[in-house]
Amino acid sequence: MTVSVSKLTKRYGATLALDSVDLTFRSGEVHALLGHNGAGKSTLIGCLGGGTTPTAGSIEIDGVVTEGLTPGSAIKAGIAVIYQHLSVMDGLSVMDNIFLGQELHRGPLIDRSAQRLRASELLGRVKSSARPDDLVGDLSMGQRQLVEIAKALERDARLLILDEPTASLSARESEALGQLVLQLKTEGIAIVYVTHLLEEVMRLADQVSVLRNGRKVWSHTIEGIGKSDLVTAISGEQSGFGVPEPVSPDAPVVLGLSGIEVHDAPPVDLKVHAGEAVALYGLIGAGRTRLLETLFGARAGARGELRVDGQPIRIPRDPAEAIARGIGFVPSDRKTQGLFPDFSALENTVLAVQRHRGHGLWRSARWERELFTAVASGMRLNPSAPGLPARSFSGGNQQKLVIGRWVNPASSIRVLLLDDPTQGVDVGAREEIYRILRQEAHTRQIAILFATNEPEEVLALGHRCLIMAQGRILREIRCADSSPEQLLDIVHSAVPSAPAGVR
Amino acid sequence: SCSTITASAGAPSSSGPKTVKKILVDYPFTSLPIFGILKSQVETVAKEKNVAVEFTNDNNDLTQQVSNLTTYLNSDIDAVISFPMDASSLGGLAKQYMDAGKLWITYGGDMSQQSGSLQFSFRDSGEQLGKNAGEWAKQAIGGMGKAIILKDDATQMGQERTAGLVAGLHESAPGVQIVAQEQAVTPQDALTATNALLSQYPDVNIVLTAVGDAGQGAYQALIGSGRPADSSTTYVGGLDANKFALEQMKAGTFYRGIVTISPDDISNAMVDYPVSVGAGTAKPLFNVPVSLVTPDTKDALDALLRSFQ
Amino acid sequence: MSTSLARFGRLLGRSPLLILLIVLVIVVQLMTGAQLTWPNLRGVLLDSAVTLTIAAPLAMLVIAGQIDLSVGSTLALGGVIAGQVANNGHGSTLVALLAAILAGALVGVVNGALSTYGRLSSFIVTLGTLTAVRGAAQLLSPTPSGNYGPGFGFLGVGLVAAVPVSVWISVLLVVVLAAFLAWTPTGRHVYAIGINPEAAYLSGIHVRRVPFGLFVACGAAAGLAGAFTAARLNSAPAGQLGLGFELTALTAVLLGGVALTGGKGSMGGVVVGVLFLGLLKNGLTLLHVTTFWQQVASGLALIVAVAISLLSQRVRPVRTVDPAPAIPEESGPADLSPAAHDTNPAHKSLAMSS
Amino acid sequence: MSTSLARFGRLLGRSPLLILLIVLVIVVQLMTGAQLTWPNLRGVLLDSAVTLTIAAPLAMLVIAGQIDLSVGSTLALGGVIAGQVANNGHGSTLVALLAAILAGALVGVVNGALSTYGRLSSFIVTLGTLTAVRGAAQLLSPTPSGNYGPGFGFLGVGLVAAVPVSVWISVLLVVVLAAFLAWTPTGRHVYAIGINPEAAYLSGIHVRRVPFGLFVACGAAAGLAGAFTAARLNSAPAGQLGLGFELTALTAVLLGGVALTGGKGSMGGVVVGVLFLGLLKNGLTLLHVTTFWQQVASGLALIVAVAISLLSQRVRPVRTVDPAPAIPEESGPADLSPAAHDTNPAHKSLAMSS
Ligand SMILES: Nc1ncnc2c1ncn2[C@@H]1O[C@H](COP(=O)(O)OP(=O)(O)OP(=O)(O)O)[C@@H](O)[C@H]1O
Ligand SMILES: Nc1ncnc2c1ncn2[C@@H]1O[C@H](COP(=O)(O)OP(=O)(O)OP(=O)(O)O)[C@@H](O)[C@H]1O
Ligand SMILES: O[C@@H]1[C@H](O)[C@H](O)CO[C@H]1O
Ligand SMILES: [Mg+2]
Ligand SMILES: [Mg+2]
Repeated sequence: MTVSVSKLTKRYGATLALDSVDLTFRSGEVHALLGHNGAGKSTLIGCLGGGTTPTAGSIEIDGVVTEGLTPGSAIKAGIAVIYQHLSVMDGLSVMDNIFLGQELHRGPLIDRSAQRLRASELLGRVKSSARPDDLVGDLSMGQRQLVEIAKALERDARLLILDEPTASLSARESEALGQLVLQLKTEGIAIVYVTHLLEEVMRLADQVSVLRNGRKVWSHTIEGIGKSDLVTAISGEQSGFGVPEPVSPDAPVVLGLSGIEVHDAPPVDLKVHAGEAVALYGLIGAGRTRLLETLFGARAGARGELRVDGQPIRIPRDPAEAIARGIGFVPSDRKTQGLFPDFSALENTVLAVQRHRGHGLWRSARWERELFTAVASGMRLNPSAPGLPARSFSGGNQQKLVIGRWVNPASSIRVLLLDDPTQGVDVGAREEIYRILRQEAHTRQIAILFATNEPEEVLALGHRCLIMAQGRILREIRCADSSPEQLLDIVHSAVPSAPAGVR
Repeated sequence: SCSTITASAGAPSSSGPKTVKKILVDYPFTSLPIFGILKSQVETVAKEKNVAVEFTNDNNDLTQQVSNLTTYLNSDIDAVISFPMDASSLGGLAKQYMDAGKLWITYGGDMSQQSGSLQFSFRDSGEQLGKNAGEWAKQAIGGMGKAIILKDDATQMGQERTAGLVAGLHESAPGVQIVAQEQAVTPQDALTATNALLSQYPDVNIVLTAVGDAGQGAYQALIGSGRPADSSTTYVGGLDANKFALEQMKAGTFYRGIVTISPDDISNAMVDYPVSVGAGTAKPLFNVPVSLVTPDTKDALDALLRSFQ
Repeated sequence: MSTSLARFGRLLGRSPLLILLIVLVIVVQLMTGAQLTWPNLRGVLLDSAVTLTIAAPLAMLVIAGQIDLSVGSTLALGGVIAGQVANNGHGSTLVALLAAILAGALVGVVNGALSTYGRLSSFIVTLGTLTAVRGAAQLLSPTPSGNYGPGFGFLGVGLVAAVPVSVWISVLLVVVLAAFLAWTPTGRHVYAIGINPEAAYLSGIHVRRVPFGLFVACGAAAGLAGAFTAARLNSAPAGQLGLGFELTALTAVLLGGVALTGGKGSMGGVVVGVLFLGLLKNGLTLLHVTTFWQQVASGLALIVAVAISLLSQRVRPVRTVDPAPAIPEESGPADLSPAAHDTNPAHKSLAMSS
Repeated sequence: MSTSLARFGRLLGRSPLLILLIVLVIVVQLMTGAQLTWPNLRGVLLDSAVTLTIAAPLAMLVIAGQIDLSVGSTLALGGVIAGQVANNGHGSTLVALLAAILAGALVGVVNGALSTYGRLSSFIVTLGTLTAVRGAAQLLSPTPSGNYGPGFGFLGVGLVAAVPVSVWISVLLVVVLAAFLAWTPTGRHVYAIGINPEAAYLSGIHVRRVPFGLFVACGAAAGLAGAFTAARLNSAPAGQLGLGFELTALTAVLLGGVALTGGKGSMGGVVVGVLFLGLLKNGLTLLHVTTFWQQVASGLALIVAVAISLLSQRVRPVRTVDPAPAIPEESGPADLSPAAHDTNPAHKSLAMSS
């Protein structure tokens, strides 16, 4: 089928999220939709899914102009959307989720046996290890993503839209998803694929379109296109991620772990020097999140020796204690663990350091404003509006706010832990975030320990890279001597992979 | 610059006779069936004697009673008849009303400062009923038997009534054993409580309730437990009349005793008394006739039934 | 036999409140010898039938993320209207019943329209109708009707196979609703809407129509309960029927394991919750606990009951899809955060998570 | 001058309830000529002082995502204890006041400990203490104390600069709390915890200690309010003081624009909410609306009030501290979904979002 939008426009108050966009999506084609944070990708998708009502413009399905699309009618028309923020429901079973709103029933009653059969069929088709009666809440991000796709297939989608589907997936899971997308394409489904990962674009896309500030600025078939072209098209100027400053050989150890045991996982030893950034790179369930959370006091029940600036400290009992010891943490799930959506941008940034302000228990508007301005300009926050509720910022800029909570002039942290620091962040914002983190490490001589699933990120930020699997550090790599390809190889190589299931 | 709230300007109550054109009736238990009856009757009486009346909406809530009376303090009413949910809580207001040159008439109580009082002792009403039940026990079941008291501990009024019930019963029929006292004010509570207690004391003879509407629940519970409506060994009695109770009594069931004021009397009194107090022709205390109604007091029973239609 | 025993065992494992309930009954029975007598139980069941008739649909509403605080007043309205119809000669019992249900449903329509299509907080809306409807009921009958004929009275005290009709009806109602929740598409949508209304909406579910229907159902049920009560009391005092009943029903629902944040709960739990409240009150009476101590005791009992249910929830490990190390929720980051025992970020409203 | 006028204009723009309040007062005043007389206002203020004393800390608790339904009973306990101390010769007014506050704080400690550290639903916990504490108060004084003598009485009826002391104290309380919420880090943490407890926890905020403190504050304030009431009534009937007050206070809080899902609300709004309730009741009385119609009217007024506030919210742009483009509150998918005016999935509990 063919779906095309013409002159599509969506206005949110002063923001033009979409500015008369023309695009066409054809069956048997993977159409990559790129653009910086806030470019309008999700908004466009929202319109196609019927959840967002366009301010102007029209949507044509197989040549027929459809007015007032609603989620219901979109589904009936064969459009299935996998939204940026998953819409599977933790409390319900995989089966209930797949058939939600489209239940198979005999008479008034749900036909569970029929559903169970169909569900396992679909799960097989998307190569999911989940079972129909499992609770979605118990599945890993990757598995949930697959359930979403199974749900889409059940509605025999002819246009499948995925909004940053791999943002929260491990490399292995992303790889599998990519395979699935290609397979579905061959089955004649039209696919719209939103991502910030150029790797994926090169691997999957047939057609590439780029949005910038709500306008379509560039559209091209993949033939003869290179990453650099994409970067240029997206950010408007040529740019690369760059690499970190070398660490001075005599830099003291700032963060030291020896024999840190997290639950059943084997003991972990590692050192991070002043001004150094160390990457934790691995497979799903490698134990990176658990390790970081443990160091930050957010996960109970760990033993071992921990040193900050040479001082032995007990493993923090809670984040407050960790922060008092100079440890900061940027969690992997911005939406549920990082952001205060109803708080202004300013409050989101100053929250953790308000107390550090010297005099008295009172806040100072001036002090906070200056702090915010410093962060906003340092990170090129867009828009740089202190009073704007965080929820109104795009993903990338929200992430800047969360990082700014630790990386700011008033912060006194010595160790910065980050879990998936640029999840769902566009190339432009990424470049800025990497720059600011590198600069922070270098000038303030702090230690950075971060978990990631992206080779580019490892190299752009890290001096050293630790490969983890099942809670164990398998090997160490000097980033300077490494390449994205090598790192990808490691993922694909026969490292014993943890069960994909649990979360 | 410190002081305390004193009444807004107005003639002191002492100053001579005062014609009462507008009366405020402050009857706090707005959820009781009796309220609806008093309201409509007082309104009719008042119309006849062309006096204006108003009713507060206290919603069974002491705080609202106080704030409503405070609001009316500055209105054009000449007299208030107030039924204090908690007597001492209204003392200050009574004074303020009188300082404001208005008449304060206490309903069902006495206050240190008041222009007059529509009096009936809650304890006495309780005792009357208790006694009657005792008398009945003596001749119907040989002065021996089991009794349940459905009490009301939540209000002062209820506590006094309960005390009266118990005392009266003991005095007139020491042989009757009070097997349980349980809090129950609404018919539903009474039904639930009586039903439970009946399973422990299936042979209970007497149920006395501090609030009439509870008697109705007790009656229904006994019927529900299979007690024949005309059982000669059963006595249910309650304070305050109530259409349901009167009809059962009329029908010759074991609903045998009611101690209550007659709505007719009280309605008339609520209009006449303030007027005559204003005219200076009334006694400071008006004893509201609280009467015992039984199947034998046929006329009283019929009269009451009429006023409850 | 042994299997059914095993099933019962599993049931107990899942519902600690049921265990507490059984313990309660055993203790009271041993101390008084009265609780398990049929006349007493029948009384408790009669009361519980009314509570259940309201608690069951209310539970659905709460699962869908809504609430109805007006049920007590709606009960009064239903009772008053049923009573008046029953008193007017023409009013057959059935007509009276239908009138009560209809009146209740109308209140439900108002609550529902404002809370779903009107997008107002159902908490405030129904706080408003709680007051307004009570006033309306009292306006309708300033003095109570009563002494209905045997026909209507049968609703209250009539027995079918030794069990009161109202009990039969409420049980029937619960069974139907349970089946609806578990076995019909719309039933599943109730949960989906409660868990994540926006996602539900994006899945094409009628996120307004369904809750609206539940409001109507809840109102209608309250009306029905009103008819029961009037019939049983053989009178309908507008000011007193179901006074403060909203808290009783809500307490039963929450005790039954329904979360005020929505998306969680079952009819079975609600039944246990209702019985627990009924038998607790009954027990305290049978034990002759004095008025004020009764209040203290029932207040504490309520807290103990939820504490126990919650405790058991905590020690149950999170289900894992495969034999990977099942980490009890205890050790998740959430554990130390207040979001604890609750993986769904949506369910964050502490105040409301039961 | 003109600037202060302009500021007032903006204020109105932000609080439609305030407009409604002003309209209400003007109408009542024109029709009765009585509402704006000082003695009448003083009466309203005396009532409002008590409501406010409880509503203010309660609002903070709700902003933090918790709730306290026991305030009415705690008020009774505070009143009873203050009364008893005041009656014992030795009890100076100050001692009585402190005793009441302490008693209330103790209830708060129980509520808080169970709801935060114990991780029980504060809704149920305080539903429990609502009953238990009332019982305790009545046990403490089955018959009311009274006739306290001028010292203690001054608390109730004493005037300072022609304004009752209790009013002064409650105003002071509100000012302090408002400053606390807006201008101290801990104050902001209250919001943060309400918006996203897990994120708050991961930002090093004491997600248990802070709400715990609020519970204690709420209890203490209820105790204080109890002392006020007892002093004003010159009596402390345990069974009647503050009966059902939890709903009054909560209504004021919600009217004031505090969301039951937490994270949203301000002291200013709460003050308006309290005054609206007080002046509405007072107005209905002055207008001689008859008993039952008053209930109907006030119920409907409540609904209208929120409807209006919400309506305006839908059209009003989010205030931005600087001249950056103001993005109107939510549209997009949610604007068709019931989650409307609220993009945060955490805030999904429709029932609870006011
Ligand atoms: N509900 C909303 N209300 C107000 N503004 C919004 C809303 N949704 C999106 N916007 C604004 O519209 C613009 C486009 O947002 P959109 O989410 O489509 O960007 P995106 O390309 O998906 O970004 P990302 O890559 O970070 O997901 C942004 O400026 C965003 O702030
Ligand atoms: N709440 C939980 N319940 C059960 N198992 C869990 C839980 N959280 C983590 N695990 C398991 O603990 C191990 C470590 O998980 P963790 O998330 O730390 O790995 P990770 O390297 O961060 O993987 P990811 O790529 O998902 O971030 C994995 O086996 C994971 O399945
Ligand atoms: O009739 C009234 C009311 O019933 C009140 O409950 C007690 O006093 C009686 O005189
Ligand atoms: Mg997006
Ligand atoms: Mg991780």
